[in-house]
Amino acid sequence: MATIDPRGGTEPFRLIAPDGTAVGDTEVGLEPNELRELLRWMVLARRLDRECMALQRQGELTVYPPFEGQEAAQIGSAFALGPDDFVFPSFRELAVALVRGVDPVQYMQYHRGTWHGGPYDPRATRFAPICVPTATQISHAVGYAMGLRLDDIAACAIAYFGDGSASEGDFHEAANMAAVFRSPAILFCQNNGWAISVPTTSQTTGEIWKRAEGYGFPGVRVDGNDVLAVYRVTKDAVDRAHDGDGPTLIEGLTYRVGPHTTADDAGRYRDEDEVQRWRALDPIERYRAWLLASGHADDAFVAECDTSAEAEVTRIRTDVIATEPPPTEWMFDWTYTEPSEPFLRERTEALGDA
Amino acid sequence: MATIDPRGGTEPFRLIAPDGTAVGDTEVGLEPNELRELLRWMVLARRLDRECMALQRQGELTVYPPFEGQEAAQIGSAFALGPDDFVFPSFRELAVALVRGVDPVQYMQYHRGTWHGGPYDPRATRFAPICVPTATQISHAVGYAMGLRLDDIAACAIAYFGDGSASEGDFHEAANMAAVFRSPAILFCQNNGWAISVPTTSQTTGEIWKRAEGYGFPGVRVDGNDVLAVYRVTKDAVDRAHDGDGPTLIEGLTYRVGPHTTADDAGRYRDEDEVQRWRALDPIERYRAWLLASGHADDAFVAECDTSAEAEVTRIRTDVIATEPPPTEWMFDWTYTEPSEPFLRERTEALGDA
Amino acid sequence: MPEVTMSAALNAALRDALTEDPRVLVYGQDIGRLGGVFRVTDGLQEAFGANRVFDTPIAEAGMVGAAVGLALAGWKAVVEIQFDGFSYPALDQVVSHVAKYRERTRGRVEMPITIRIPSFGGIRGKEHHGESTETYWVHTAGLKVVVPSTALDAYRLLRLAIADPDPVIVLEPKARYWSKEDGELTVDGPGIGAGRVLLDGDACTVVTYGAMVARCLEAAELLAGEGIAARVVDLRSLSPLDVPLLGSCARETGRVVVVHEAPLTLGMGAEITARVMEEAFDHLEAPVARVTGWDVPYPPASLEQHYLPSVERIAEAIRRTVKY
Amino acid sequence: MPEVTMSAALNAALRDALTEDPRVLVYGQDIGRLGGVFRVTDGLQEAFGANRVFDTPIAEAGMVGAAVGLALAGWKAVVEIQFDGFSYPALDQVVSHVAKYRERTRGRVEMPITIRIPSFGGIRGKEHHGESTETYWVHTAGLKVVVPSTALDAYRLLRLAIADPDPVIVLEPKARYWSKEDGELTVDGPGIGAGRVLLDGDACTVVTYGAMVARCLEAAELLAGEGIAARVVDLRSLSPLDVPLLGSCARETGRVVVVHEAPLTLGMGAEITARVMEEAFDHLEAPVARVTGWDVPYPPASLEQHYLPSVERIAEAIRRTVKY
Ligand SMILES: Cc1ncc(C[n+]2csc(CCOP(=O)(O)OP(=O)(O)O)c2C)c(N)n1
Ligand SMILES: Cc1ncc(C[n+]2csc(CCOP(=O)(O)OP(=O)(O)O)c2C)c(N)n1
Ligand SMILES: [Mg+2]
Ligand SMILES: [Mg+2]
Repeated sequence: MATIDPRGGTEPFRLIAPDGTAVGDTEVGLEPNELRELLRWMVLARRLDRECMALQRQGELTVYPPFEGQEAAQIGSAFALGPDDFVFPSFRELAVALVRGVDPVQYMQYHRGTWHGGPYDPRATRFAPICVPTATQISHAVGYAMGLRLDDIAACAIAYFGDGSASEGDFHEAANMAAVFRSPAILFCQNNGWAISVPTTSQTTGEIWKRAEGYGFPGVRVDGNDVLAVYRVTKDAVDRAHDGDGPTLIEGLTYRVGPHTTADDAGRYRDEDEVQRWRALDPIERYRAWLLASGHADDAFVAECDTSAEAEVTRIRTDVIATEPPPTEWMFDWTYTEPSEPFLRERTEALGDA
Repeated sequence: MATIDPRGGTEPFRLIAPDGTAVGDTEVGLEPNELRELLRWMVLARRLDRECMALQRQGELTVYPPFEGQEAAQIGSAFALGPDDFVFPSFRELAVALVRGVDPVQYMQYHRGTWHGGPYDPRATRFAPICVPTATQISHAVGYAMGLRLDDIAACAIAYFGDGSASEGDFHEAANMAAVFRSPAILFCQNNGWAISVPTTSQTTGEIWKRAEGYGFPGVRVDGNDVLAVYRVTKDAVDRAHDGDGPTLIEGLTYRVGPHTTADDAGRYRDEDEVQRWRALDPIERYRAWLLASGHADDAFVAECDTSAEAEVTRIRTDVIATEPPPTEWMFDWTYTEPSEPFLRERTEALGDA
Repeated sequence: MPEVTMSAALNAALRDALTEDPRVLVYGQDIGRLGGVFRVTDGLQEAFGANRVFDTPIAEAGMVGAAVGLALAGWKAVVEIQFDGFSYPALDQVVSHVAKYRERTRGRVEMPITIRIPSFGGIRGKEHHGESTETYWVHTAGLKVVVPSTALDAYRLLRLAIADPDPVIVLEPKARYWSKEDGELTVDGPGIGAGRVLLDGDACTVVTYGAMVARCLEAAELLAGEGIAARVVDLRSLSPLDVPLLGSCARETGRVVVVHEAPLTLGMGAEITARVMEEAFDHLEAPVARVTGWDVPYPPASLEQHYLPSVERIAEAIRRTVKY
Repeated sequence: MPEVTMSAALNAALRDALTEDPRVLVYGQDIGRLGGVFRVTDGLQEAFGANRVFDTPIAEAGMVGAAVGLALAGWKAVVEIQFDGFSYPALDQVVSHVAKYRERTRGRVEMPITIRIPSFGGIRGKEHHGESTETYWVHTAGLKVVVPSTALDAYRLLRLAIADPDPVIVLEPKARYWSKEDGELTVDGPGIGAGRVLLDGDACTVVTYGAMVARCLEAAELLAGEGIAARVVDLRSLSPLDVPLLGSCARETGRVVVVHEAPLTLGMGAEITARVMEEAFDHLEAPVARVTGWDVPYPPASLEQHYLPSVERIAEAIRRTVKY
């Protein structure tokens, strides 16, 4: 079967074709209820993503980076993680955060401008703060994985980053260190075709998954819009990591259907037909079709996914809107554990002034 | 034939075996006189390298990083360059500098502590200043190559760096940019087994030449102690670059027989037998044996190489020792093209004080 | 006289530089088809082609390193770093090479490189999108650093930066990109290093730059109503500093207030205070006051108004200084 | 009392920290088998094993980034950057993450990271081996920066740095690695942020740190012979600064000279001058004098004696300031 990825290149690992028919062994070790969960998460994620776009238009968020089209890449990989595995996201992994149990209202403080990207407890949810400087979170994941290995804990760290971020030196240093220290780290690249206005073809002339061999560990390219395939390759990488077999680089081919952020105008740099080609590869419709055909779910469940997502998102929306701006003193309360006298003088001056 | 590289891995491209017998097509397009030149350069380079070690012990140089053992990698690659090709060295490429016609006395000012690494005219010799921050010179080479392409000049830029330097993010960013802009750039990695005290095996678990595929351009591993093989692969890369076919990554397997620098004590971290194993792979003896056997040179020529090297090095030694410390004002004369009033005040104060 | 925004003025400066000097290149992230996230490069790729105006991979160190090689090949790169907070990965190439290359080669190789950095806060930006990086560059010998506060100055300073044989960092105040000014865009005027008195006054000199210039003028107006005549100086160039101007203003007014967004400690206010003391110690009637950002990471949008010097904070510092 | 070199004292500090706290890790380039290019980590890998003391690939950004992840996993990384000039590639990770992480997470995630940087000049080093990087770190909110000038202080400050829940940059004066001091190595004493008066005097206060401390003491001795009693203050901590001590010394002596190797512009001298003015304006009888490196790239070995503040330059500045 010729590649369905308009970008061409090596055919990615795939279990479910765009039309929902199985093209590989869909027995990935998930129970029917878990298979249904995957759909429920994707539906919730998309519903929430769209709500965030609306919230931004309504002035409730400062800027928002939508992930529509990438639900399978995020949900499939996050679902493959164990409770002790630690996620190091970039700034577009809200769907992963949901699966990890991060409170979306806390998470949204970043996009609301009421705090930076980590007001939730990163250790409790095993989800690091939102990371904006591209690729810098990858070495954090590798360091965490080095720590797990030193503690002899059978867990891993997974770093999410984009196709553009993979051009940064930080990607290289982290990948090479992960290999040298045989760290239980997974480097998950969501290749969504674009880095703001720059297409992946202008970002690199190679295939990102192939870089792994140069570092001496496995790389795999997967259809990022096939949630089952993403789950499967990520689960394999997690098992390798837990077994002490070191890092894996995963390139998930997917697409950013929306703008880079609400501040972006994608019309300036890409044609609508490209977007349409990808809408035809929609991860949710594809999986829903397979799930129904496979008999693991019925129309009632599908309908219930939508209604429960609606309810959940309405609650989140209300709570986000209710989030108050932080008190001024918070600007000073966490810079240092034990603030110095000169620092406290600034605090006093500022609060007097505020 | 099993690899002769104690480090193992992929067998490198080789034309002449350690014992001097041809194991490949030695017709690399060089005339007999050019074939003899290769030996002359290597002999001169080693003689000068050893003289520099002596000069440092005698207090005439501050620190010196010897390249003994790497003569073939440096001479073979430099000899393959055209007059318009530009070299971006690290700090160990004195042999390349010789071939490029850089005045060794000027070059040595860096090691004498009388100036930084670029008092010669980099443009005239097409040899950039000595570069110390590891891997930072690679993007300079890529930028220069981008410029050549914009000017539509059939020339290329070659960056020299070590196995350890290849771990820096700068290597990755430069290599990827070279590919994206299809720049006539050659990335020449002298894998000499060590980065100060860290063996290549602790620096990376992959093979450096294999990284090229991830970027989408050719990579080749060559026996860095086989001057003819190095010439051949570099010449091919130069031709590709001149023909507009983009970058090449070359990994030359060689060995740093001496310490990292005169300030280093290699005995603290490596066994003498490893050094001996490599001495048996000596690039000069190997090539001399082949050259004599091939009839392209006779004992008289071999003897003449030694005597002419002796004479040349004696001259260099005298001139290096004669190099005076620079006048104090030089500290201020090139920071800015048009110095500001506050800057000139500092200059006056300093010269008054000096 | 046409009215022009700072963003449009910068766009015109790039356009004119590209037109007048065939060796000028403009590159960065999203500066081609998109025209830059602030539209400063809007239409340039269309006008000059993808050879001279192009997007690069996301690799700040590589982008600046390439500029060094391009300089050796006789090209003048104008590099855009997308935001202040993303200039740090390029700092090594700037400090270790761009700033040192001319010295290293005893003047044989110049570095006519311009690095544009949309800078500072005040736009309710996300983390890493509101940083004041000037101290890192100003402390680095071998660089020049300019900060326009108006559209016409933005045009002139960027043209001067691109024409300069030495590397120049151009910090563009994002918060002022859409501010308008009347007048002809021209490169005529004083060179890099000259500040200017925007508002005369003898009670106190307020030294500032970038987006804070407008706030200082507001504060001065406010105080004029109270009978306090503040003199407002726009530095325009942070390196070199207009030390003679700082000296004369300090001697004439005897009182100085420095205002900037960067954190207090080792912000420009420290250097300006030291220069003022060196130039005018015997004339000083009050300690130089520093009204700056606090020594904390740049805060989230909801708090930035408490971080940035407000008109009231500036006015109060002037009052205190004048009363001292 | 045993005599110990600063290098040995630092080695002991690492050894004791590794012994007392099983979560401490020491890593960097060539710090394992080689024991570091200055032997500061000599024997540590042998003693504590390659799991806790190890070499990394040459990747400064990755090394510091890994320390962030290790902190999340409950480890305390002590990272060695081989030389000052090679700390720049790590600056992005330090500024964007190490310094901001605690704030970003509202105190939930601390960064007990120590970054050791053999620093400053005076050893006839090559280009990039004699840099004073303190300004870059001191201006960055969220970091602490210490600079020992003696062996005993080196031990104490490094122990305090490793024990500190916040990130600390330790700038080790290479030129003093082999200087000896008598006394017991102990962590007892004031915490990070406290400077000290090394030599009392009422004519003038000389504020300095690192390798310049010894030169300032020499200059003070010289001047004692001329009847000028200079007070010498070793800052020890550049962030936080001992502002109360600076204030009291300035008020008591009325005259201040600051000495450091870093270039003049926005070197520590600028901040110290500003603090002194804020704390003691009415007591100042002379402008604060700055005796520093020049605003040029660090020069080659043959010229460094003309770059570094000499005893004579320091003495002359004190004379001028006292005479003022
Ligand atoms: C070091 C750095 N440089 C530039 C940016 C600005 N920036 C934010 S997102 C982005 C594009 C990232 O593209 P990609 O990695 O593919 O992730 P995606 O946005 O597609 O999810 C850029 C350039 C940044 N955040 N960090
Ligand atoms: C950015 C940076 N970090 C550290 C150093 C210190 N250093 C100098 S040479 C060297 C080892 C380089 O090894 P390699 O790249 O293999 O080159 P070789 O010395 O073997 O020729 C190191 C770590 C440096 N020069 N630059
Ligand atoms: Mg992308
Ligand atoms: Mg090496």
